[in-house]
Amino acid sequence: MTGKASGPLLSVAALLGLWVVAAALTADPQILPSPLALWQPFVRELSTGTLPHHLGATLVRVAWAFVLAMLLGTAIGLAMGRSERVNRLLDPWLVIFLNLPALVLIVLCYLWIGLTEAAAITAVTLNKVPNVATVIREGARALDRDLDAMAKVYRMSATTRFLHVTLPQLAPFLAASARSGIAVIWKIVLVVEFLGRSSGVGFQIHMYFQLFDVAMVLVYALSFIGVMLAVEWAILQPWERRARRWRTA
Amino acid sequence: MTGKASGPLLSVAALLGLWVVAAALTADPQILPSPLALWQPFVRELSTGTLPHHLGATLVRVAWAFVLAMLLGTAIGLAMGRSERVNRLLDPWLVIFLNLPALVLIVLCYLWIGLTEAAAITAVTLNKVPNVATVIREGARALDRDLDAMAKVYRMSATTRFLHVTLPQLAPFLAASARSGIAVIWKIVLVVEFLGRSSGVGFQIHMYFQLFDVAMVLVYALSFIGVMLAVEWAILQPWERRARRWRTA
Amino acid sequence: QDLPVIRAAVLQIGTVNWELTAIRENGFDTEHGFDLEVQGYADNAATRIAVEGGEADMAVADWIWVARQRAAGKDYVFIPYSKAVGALLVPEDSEAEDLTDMAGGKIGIAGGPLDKSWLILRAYAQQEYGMDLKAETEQVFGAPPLIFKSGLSGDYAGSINFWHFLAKMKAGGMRELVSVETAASELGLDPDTPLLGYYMKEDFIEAHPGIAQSFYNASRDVKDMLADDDGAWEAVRPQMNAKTDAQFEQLKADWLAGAPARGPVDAEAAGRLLALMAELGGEELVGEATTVPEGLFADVQ
Amino acid sequence: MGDPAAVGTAGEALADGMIRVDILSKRYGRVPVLGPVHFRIAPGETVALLGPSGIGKSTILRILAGIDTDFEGCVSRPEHMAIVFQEPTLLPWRSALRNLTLANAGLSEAAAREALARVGLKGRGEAFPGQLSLGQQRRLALARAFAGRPELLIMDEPFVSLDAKTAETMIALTETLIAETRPATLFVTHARAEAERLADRILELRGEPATLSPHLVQTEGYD
Amino acid sequence: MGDPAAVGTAGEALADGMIRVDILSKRYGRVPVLGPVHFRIAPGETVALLGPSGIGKSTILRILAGIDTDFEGCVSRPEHMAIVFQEPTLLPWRSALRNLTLANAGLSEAAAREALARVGLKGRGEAFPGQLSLGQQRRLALARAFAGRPELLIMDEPFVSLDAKTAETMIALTETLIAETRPATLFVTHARAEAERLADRILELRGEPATLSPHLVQTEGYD
Ligand SMILES: Nc1ncnc2c1ncn2[C@@H]1O[C@H](COP(=O)(O)OP(=O)(O)OP(=O)(O)O)[C@@H](O)[C@H]1O
Ligand SMILES: Nc1ncnc2c1ncn2[C@@H]1O[C@H](COP(=O)(O)OP(=O)(O)OP(=O)(O)O)[C@@H](O)[C@H]1O
Ligand SMILES: [Mg+2]
Ligand SMILES: [Mg+2]
Repeated sequence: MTGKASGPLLSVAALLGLWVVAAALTADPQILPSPLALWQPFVRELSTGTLPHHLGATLVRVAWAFVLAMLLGTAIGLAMGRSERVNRLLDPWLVIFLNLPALVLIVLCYLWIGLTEAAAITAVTLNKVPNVATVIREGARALDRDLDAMAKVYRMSATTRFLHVTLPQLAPFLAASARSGIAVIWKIVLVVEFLGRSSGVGFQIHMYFQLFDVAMVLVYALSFIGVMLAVEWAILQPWERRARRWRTA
Repeated sequence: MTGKASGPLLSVAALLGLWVVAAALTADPQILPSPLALWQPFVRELSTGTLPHHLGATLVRVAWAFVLAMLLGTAIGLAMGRSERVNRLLDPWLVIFLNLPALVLIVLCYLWIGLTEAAAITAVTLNKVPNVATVIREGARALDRDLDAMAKVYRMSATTRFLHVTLPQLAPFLAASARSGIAVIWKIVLVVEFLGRSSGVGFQIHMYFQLFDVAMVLVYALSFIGVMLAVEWAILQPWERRARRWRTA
Repeated sequence: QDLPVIRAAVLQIGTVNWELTAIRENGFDTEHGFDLEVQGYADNAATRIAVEGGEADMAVADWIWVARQRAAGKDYVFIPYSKAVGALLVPEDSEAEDLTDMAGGKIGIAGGPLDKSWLILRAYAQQEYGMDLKAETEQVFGAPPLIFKSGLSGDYAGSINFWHFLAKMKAGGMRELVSVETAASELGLDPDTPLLGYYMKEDFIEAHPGIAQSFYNASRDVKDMLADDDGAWEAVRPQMNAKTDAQFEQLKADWLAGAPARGPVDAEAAGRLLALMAELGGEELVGEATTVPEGLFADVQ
Repeated sequence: MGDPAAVGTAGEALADGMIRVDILSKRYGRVPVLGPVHFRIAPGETVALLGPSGIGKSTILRILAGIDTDFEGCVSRPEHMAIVFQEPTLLPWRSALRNLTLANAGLSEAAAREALARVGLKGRGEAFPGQLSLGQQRRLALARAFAGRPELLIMDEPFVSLDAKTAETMIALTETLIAETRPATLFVTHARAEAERLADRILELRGEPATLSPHLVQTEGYD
Repeated sequence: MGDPAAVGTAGEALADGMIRVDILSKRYGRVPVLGPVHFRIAPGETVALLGPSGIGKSTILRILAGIDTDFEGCVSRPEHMAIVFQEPTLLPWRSALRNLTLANAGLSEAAAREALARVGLKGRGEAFPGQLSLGQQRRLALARAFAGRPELLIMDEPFVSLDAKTAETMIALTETLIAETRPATLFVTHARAEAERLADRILELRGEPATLSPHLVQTEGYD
């Protein structure tokens, strides 16, 4: 166990080392402060409660948008992947919404719904749904037809079919879109926050960027990344290991 | 053929119809102009050559970043998916780079490399590589071991194995990451352009957005989407149909 | 008694916030019969969406932008705030003496090709030296902080930025080659025309008669207080993000220098500026506002 | 034309419990694989289907099971079926035990373990299909089909990949099942001995497109 | 301990062309599946491997082929092998023809068509594996193994899922191939008749963990 756990820690350490070297070479703390220089501002932001406040706001938005986008995107992707007719109808919409700039969607949502939390989450969700749908559609197209036939003949219920026949086949696609999904969502949340919210990591990052305070930008960015690493190690990877057990057994 | 082709056209028409209705309901051309109101500015931008100039600049950036990100991302994803050791080493890097805000990477690239084309393309590529790698890694993990064994026993060359054993299995994952990839790249290119380039669709969109000129923002956004629809219909979908022929035969 | 509330959407770190905070902290708002609520945003665009979306009653913009919106049908009204404008700065060791020395070099510009300072400088170069500044230099447009940073590192022959970044660049040793104020006077424009101001929707003003004047009074009170009393700046200082005393002094001086004279905007002088802008920036900049739209400037005394 | 086993048809035909297969023709693309194929299976009857490799046996089974609906003709069958495909077709991500209980909704875990033991997989309930030998997977597929007490049992070469002794056990098991629950059974085999032992009747496919070779079609009597 | 067929070992052992299998033990997880299994195959010799389902036959073939290297013992084998897996294991996204030419680098298209014809798949060269019946897929897998003229031929139940006539053709084809190119051959079967007809020698696996049943191990003579 310890041998396995040391891998990630080592590689995080290596990354930190690289950063220290890069910072030393850059020799301009305004452009790239060394990791050590971030500790004090980090502790300060933490103790004043500013960082938890903004991080919390962002996490709530990310969580909402993630759940909504995964549900909607999976449903749409499955429908498109399984039925050529649905696909032909929705495909152009998918391409259009996929390539609609985040800015446009965000501004329209804010103007229609108002500068509210709901508008922010809607904007992010709308931005992300086509991404999820695209990935899941490919997964749905690759579903095994023999297993489908088996499920049909044995009259499995819709739930059983979904949980035990479809879902395990979609697992790699779900994992891929969940992981790259959270990343994209969080990037859009950043934009959403600086365009119309008064809280959140994106708001802080943009503000400190305007002030050209790279250290603070990094403090906020890395706090979120820290949370994501925790989610990855505590939730996603154990789940994936479980879901993948049959492959390696 | 005509019956099949009419599906997408119909659905684009439906989307246009929806837009007309929404515009009529909004009744404020500054918030949501009707599609008709875009025609004149579009023609004007086209004839002065402004739109082709900026669209061209953006497309070049998107193309470069796309090719680089797909190549690098596929290589990294494959390596991580096939070797648990490589995965353990690189996984934290992947999570970190996946969740590093685009803004941070872009600003750092601009500051280090300068406000140049190379910096812009590097920034976009770095933003996108972890996304591709995440998706391809899942694909690599799902590779069929029996086919691998077969390829080994029959001493297939590395190229043959890659082209005829690995690639077809990765195809859904490649299609997913290519499609959602272009979309993400173009969204990041927009940010890159408004932060530090003097040309490109993103530059124009941001400028018109500052002027609150939604019509022009839409003209530029939709021009790019038009190009993407063309790419989708002329290149991606025919290729996909070919690659998927064995499934439906 | 319920006072009318003005919800102001401003850049969290904007210089306008210094004034608004001072208004609230010194109770100038209630004194003049309204309650001020400040919403901080991270980007200018956000403040505009807030007003348009009805989440705020007031934001900050230059009046040319407001004129454009008004001409396009929005009922925005402008209340003057500052006449601070930009300048073109050159690196400390630059040997440039006037704009002609920029020829063949790079100019870093925050705010894009329609930036007003850039346009005025172009007109000035044309009139003064017969020089096409746009054709004879290479322009690098970038986000203000990036222009600030690369300008300081000496990447450009000249830099044009927003005034508070300029103040920091000056504090960092850069030298002012030509100020937009000078250029504007040379072009026959009135340098006292305040470019920057608050804007509100007309129906908001109608719903609360006299609110524009009340707000303007409060704004003037703060300006007078800060001009007279150095000590009052200490309360503002934490917001100013000045890293050094030099930066603090420069920001303070530039802010005070930007305070316009009390009174309404001279519509005629504004008309001349707008005409020049329309000529230089074209429809892209001014939209349908080729002349100052009726009722653009609030009649504040 | 093709009325592929509409529920109405099925209900009607099943008044007498008779399974009717009336295929007029079946093509893949433009290649006709099956010509007219008509037969009946009475409840409790066991029918073997013989024919050379590639003639269309699996195609007929798929049509009967309702998996393939793209043919000309019509088919009536009971609701409650079980099938043994030519390949095991298990859920590789679920344990042997779950493969049984998921496919047979009412099956208790104890009954599933019992079913595993009967096909010689005692104690392997927690194994994933990938951890079983191919012969073990095939036996698991048999157990899955037998566990549900179906009205119609369809089997595609159920006893290959098994050594003589195991095959004998499986055949005996099949006989027991058929004797106990009396499903209508249609199975494909290449071993005539197997067919003669288990089946009441043998159908043989011949020709191109394939039809039932005339001298063996004894179904007219049921019409 | 486990020195799984290092190239050095392989080269050395092959000085005399002899194929040596010396398995000490093989476990899956903690379950031992194979005990000591030692045998030799001389060039040109054909050996059949028999044993009940699930005993470990496929496991031995996989170890011999170098697919499974996670065992204790050592194995030496020639470079140039061909294998027929228990399941067809074709590339579903490549045509039948490409499946032959991709696995056999030197094979011309004409030769591949010829090979298809010999296993009764004439004219089906453009079909994807999914468009073939299982028996046809198995024959394609046989054609793939035969086309390369290997030094070592490994076959896992090559003739199941085929009707008697087709099976006979395939067995005859195998005999021809063995006579022509004289590969060392190891094959698994459940049909003793098949084993006796093709093989020079029969090995039988028994027990748990499985070992070669003593009276049939005639390999000592080769040592
Ligand atoms: N990955 C695995 N994990 C655990 N046990 C396994 C695994 N693979 C195979 N086994 C077990 O090893 C034993 C031997 O398997 P093998 O496939 O070699 O059998 P076999 O002799 O080829 O049987 P058959 O004739 O049914 O194909 C079986 O009992 C099987 O359940
Ligand atoms: N999807 C398809 N497209 C084209 N031809 C097909 C397709 N599926 C099957 N065939 C052809 O139809 C014929 C009948 O196939 P089927 O699987 O029913 O044969 P079978 O009698 O079960 O043979 P086997 O004993 O080998 O399993 C074969 O010649 C096969 O090549
Ligand atoms: Mg068949
Ligand atoms: Mg086996």
